[in-house]
Amino acid sequence: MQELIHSLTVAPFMEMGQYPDFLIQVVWEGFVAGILYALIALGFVLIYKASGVFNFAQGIMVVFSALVLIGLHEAGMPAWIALIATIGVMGILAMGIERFVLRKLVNQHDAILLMATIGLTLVLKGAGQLFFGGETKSMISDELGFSSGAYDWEVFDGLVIFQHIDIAAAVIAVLMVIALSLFFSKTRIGRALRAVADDHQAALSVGISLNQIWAIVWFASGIVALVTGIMWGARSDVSFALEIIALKALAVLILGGFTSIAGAIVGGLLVGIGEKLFEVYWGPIFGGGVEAWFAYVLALIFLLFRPQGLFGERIIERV
Amino acid sequence: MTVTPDVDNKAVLLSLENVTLSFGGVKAISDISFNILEGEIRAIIGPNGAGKTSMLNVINGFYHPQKGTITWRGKRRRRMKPYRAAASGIARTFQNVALFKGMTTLDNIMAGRSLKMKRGLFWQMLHVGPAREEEIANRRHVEEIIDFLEIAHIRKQPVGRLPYGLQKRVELGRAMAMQPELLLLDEPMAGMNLEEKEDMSRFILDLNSEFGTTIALIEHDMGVVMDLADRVVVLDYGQKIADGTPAEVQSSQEVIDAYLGVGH
Amino acid sequence: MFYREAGQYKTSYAADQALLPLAQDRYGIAIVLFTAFVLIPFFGTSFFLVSIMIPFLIYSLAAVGLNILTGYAGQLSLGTGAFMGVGAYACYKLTTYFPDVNIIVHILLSGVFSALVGVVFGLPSLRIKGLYLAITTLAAQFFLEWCFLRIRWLYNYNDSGAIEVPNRDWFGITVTGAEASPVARYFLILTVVAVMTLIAANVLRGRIGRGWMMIRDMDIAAELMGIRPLRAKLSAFAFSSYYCGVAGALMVFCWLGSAEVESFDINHSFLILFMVIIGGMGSLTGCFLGAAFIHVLPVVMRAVPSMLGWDILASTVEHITQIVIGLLIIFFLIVEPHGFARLWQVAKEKLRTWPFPYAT
Amino acid sequence: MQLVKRGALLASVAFIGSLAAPIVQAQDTLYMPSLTYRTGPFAGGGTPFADGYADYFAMINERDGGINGVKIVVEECETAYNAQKGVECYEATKGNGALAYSPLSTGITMALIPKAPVDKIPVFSMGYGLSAAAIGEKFPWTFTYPTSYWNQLSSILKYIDSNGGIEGKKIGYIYLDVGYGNEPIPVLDQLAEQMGFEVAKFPVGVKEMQNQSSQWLNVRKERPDWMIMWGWGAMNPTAVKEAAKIRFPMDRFIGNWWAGSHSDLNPVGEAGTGYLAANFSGIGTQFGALEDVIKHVVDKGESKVASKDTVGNVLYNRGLFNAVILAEAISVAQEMTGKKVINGEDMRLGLENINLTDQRLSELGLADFTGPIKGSCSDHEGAGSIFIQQWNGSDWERITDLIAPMNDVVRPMLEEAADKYVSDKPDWQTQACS
Repeated sequence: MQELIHSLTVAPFMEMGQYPDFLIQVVWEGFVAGILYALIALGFVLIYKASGVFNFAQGIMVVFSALVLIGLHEAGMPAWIALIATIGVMGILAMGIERFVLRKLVNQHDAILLMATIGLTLVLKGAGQLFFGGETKSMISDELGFSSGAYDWEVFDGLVIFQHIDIAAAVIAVLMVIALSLFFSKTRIGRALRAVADDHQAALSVGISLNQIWAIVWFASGIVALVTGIMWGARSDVSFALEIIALKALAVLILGGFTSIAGAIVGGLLVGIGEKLFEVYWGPIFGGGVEAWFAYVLALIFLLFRPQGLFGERIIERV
Repeated sequence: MTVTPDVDNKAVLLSLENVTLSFGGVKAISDISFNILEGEIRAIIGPNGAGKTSMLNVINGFYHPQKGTITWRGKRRRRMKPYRAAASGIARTFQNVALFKGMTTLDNIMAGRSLKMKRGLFWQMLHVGPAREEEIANRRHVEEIIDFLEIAHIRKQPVGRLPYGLQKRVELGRAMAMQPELLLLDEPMAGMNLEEKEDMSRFILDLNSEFGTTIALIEHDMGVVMDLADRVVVLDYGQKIADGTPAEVQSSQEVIDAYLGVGH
Repeated sequence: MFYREAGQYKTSYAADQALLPLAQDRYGIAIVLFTAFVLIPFFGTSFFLVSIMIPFLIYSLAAVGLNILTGYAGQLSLGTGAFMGVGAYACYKLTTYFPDVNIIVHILLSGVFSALVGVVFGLPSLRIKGLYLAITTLAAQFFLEWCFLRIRWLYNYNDSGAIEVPNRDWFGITVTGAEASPVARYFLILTVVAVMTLIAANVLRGRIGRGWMMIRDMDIAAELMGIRPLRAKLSAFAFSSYYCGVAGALMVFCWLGSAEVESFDINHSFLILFMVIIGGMGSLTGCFLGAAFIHVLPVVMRAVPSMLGWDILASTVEHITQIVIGLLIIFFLIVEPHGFARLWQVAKEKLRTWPFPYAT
Repeated sequence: MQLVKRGALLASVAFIGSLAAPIVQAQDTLYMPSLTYRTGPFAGGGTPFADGYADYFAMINERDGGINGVKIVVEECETAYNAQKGVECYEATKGNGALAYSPLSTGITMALIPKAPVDKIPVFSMGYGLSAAAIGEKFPWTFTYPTSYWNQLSSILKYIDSNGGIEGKKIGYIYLDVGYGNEPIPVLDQLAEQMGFEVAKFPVGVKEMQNQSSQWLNVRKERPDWMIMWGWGAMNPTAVKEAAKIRFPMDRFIGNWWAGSHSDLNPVGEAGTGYLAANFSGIGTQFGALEDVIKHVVDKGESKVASKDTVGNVLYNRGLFNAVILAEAISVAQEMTGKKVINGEDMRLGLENINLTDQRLSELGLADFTGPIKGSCSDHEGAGSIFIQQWNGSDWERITDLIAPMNDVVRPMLEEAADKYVSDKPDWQTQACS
């Protein structure tokens, strides 16, 4: 028993201190994974904020957009043209979803909107496999100009390896977040979006079409999905197995709150770094594989103490 | 103005002393004392945001005041959950109708009987014997309420589809089904036309006189309040500015100021 | 006209409160039961029984379980697959420890274990609502999946990690395991499902069920009517998980014959949720309609091309099936968000007023 | 609404039709169901396998007019690697006179093993499924030629031993955390004791197949000398990439035979150069049988392969090899029973008495394709050998001769496992072998 307590409470920290280079590596890996979780969560938040739809299809949109990109490239398009064409496809998809799904489901119950996006997941999954096949594909990262090398950093008598692609992921994620916040604060549509998030009626009264806004947020999260797909694909290929990883973004959402962009980012990093640390230092005690549930259980425990999320405001119930 | 207890030698059912309630620094109710006597109709009035609904929420245990004591039937009440308040005999209706939208009128009023029904899972599963007898006995009671409120024709309709006036009536029925000792009504006549208001007033008076139910109500229509209430308490900005019979309250300068907006 | 209640007078509250107050409904149910208990076992092929009726009934039972929680008590859950798994593994362990006890007892007992687990994972529902709760049930799903794999005791330290079903008798007829005939398994499942559905209907129309619906429709008002949220929500979780657990035990013992973790994965949770939503939240009939639609449609779609003699790759059919189901789900949500149950109700109302289409 | 009703009507008509007219096979054919998984997360491996399987039978029909004059009918049923769908496929096809099932997924295999003796249709799980099924006395209806997971592992360990010794070394075992990956662990532990090496295990959850950085961080922490992988599908390329990231030497990283196909390493490309994998079926198209397949099937456009390049790749050839063994069993059964059209029971006999000698393999156009396989009443596995192949950055190359398993150690363990499987099933059907 004492041994168990020791191995749970003392040993992991001793190990961290013993090999600090390794600890840095673990945190870095967690950081990169966390960024990708955060990006997926960001896609959820955009849509939830603007339309109150909990978009379960965000995960499959990541896979789908990456597959479209690879597929178009395989069909002979140069990488950059394929990228632009993929953005176009995501735009058409967004408009289609708004026109044929969302517009017809206005004011429905949460669960029904959620189900509709799960239905959408099935459609995209089927279509993705039908057009592009089910096998694992490698991302066209070289063609898009990402280098596959790594920086070595010798520190604490050890070695920390930073993959170029991971650094690129971090930089692109930061740029993406900056671009989105500029979009929200500086453009007319962006301000309208925030207005919608606060009050649908108010937004309507200043003459903004709700339908337009929905199409735009779906498009925006389509682009976020594409970026996520490219980065994750470059790290570890594109296959439908990615979709289930995307579910972790749901745990991220709990930590960060459904409507907070900052929450999505902080939550993503928390989950990413937390699960790597837990898996590497504590996982072996439980026989490993704890990563599969760590994020959700963390979210669950967190919820019990702070149901409104990290950055959400406390909700006072009214009668 | 001090509380004048026991005007007609009636027992005090509920009394609040120096109750203060705030949300993160904002005071919704500050240092309010008043009581409700058994068998009376007590009105709580005041402009919007005066803290009337918060007052009801305190009484039925939904909010917990930071300061002050609440005494129910002579016993000091501790921090209490709403379902305990319900069990001790407090029922209420809501400002914005809070009916169970997915259920029929009958089921909504049956829902008011929840506390009167006790049969356990086993009998429920079989739906024979005691569980069924209990169901039927309570149904009989509910049918009496339905007759009283004259809503027999909508018995099996889902309440979501009913017009607003009828929904209010069903909500009253649901609260009645609890056979409460104290019934809290939050704006029972809001949004009603004259005819509906008359009906509702009649129900409230009958309920009070026939079943002896003590009633505390919030209402904006001063005419209705003056006709119905035995005593009136007036709140403004979370503070009590008057308490007494309708006539007394009507002549209070502070009340007139509050309603006319002097000094605002 | 055809579906008329006029002339059917109720002279007591008991009669008015019966499950099926209308004669037409009683005849309808009688026909359905006759078909299920007599016609299908008599005329159905083995494929029809094993690949269509048995899964359909098991999924219906799980859908009833989820519907109690989601449709009646208003708590959205994505952990159904795992709760089914708890039932299946519990049943497996029970048969190992008490091999002589009748298998039916084990199957019914196994639900108790998933009810307990359901209560534990239902605890957050006291503080968390709606979609947030749905995500915490994902924690249940993934954590339990991990347990099914990592706790080797659950599958008797089997190297393959799978649980296998022994042959077991009931009154001398083998009802589980590979040797059980489809008809025997079908009868067992049908009986369990029919009885448990009746019990669910009884509970739902009584005090307890009303309490759940009160919490669902307006939790604050419910609490002010004396419903204790803790008790109501947890009892809904327990009751619902019991049904899911029994469905899981039946799935492994009377349908698949063996199972490993993947049989209880998240996709099952979604599948059952689809059935509930398409069928109609808050409707027991809907559970059966939804299960029939979601389970049978792909089976039919797979059979169509080969019947028509089209040479299409099985995978293409599969992908198209997926797309079609996805589209149909969206389509139905748009056309009738309250599911088949509401369509059925509307149809009944139409029949009642026929031939006057505009009377309400 | 009208549309819904009409759709429902159509569907129900089609459905009733499907019940009324089950596909009836003509009496003079051999019916061979093919449980495929061309969809789902493992489709990348399932597709070439299913193609190879179908194409070999198509070639036999085309070139020889069937086996001893009887045509083979192959019917595919899509399982998506999912146990439920697998059972459904089984129920849908078994009534058509199915001769044998190759379920491919461990989950489906486990579900079918107890059904085999009841329906009298053998299960042929080629080198996968339940290792203990190698014991013919306990599993009369199940076959795992040419070898089992357990024996394969012992061959891999022998390879390591012959490349610098294994004693005192640390072997990392990274595996897909499902039944499939967990299965060889008892043997690994036992052989670790016997051969004197240390084991470190790294499970990869099904959901984490593409998110393996924690596992590889742990590998970096543990610093094993060799890595063995029991991976599948999307897990494999990700693992090789992650290994490259932590600079694990590729020629010390060995995949099992489901972790060494073209679809696994093509996405990795150059970065995977030097990666090793076990295999038991030849690579390439330089075999007579494959040339015939190209000539009679692929070139005529009758194959389902997406491109001709797929023919000859690792999993295509494995699917083909699966068909080869079944075809051989059919001809053995025909010979033994004297019947042209056989049933499942005859097929079982054929599988049990299979004897693919080097000479016979040459006759089939498969010289050097694989090692000889001989079955018997008690040996349903054949304890066949494997070879090691290496990825050169763009293709696989065979780099070793056949490596025999350590059957003397593994066989008793298999027997023990088989006893355990049967122990809680009192009425399990066994057979006595002299």
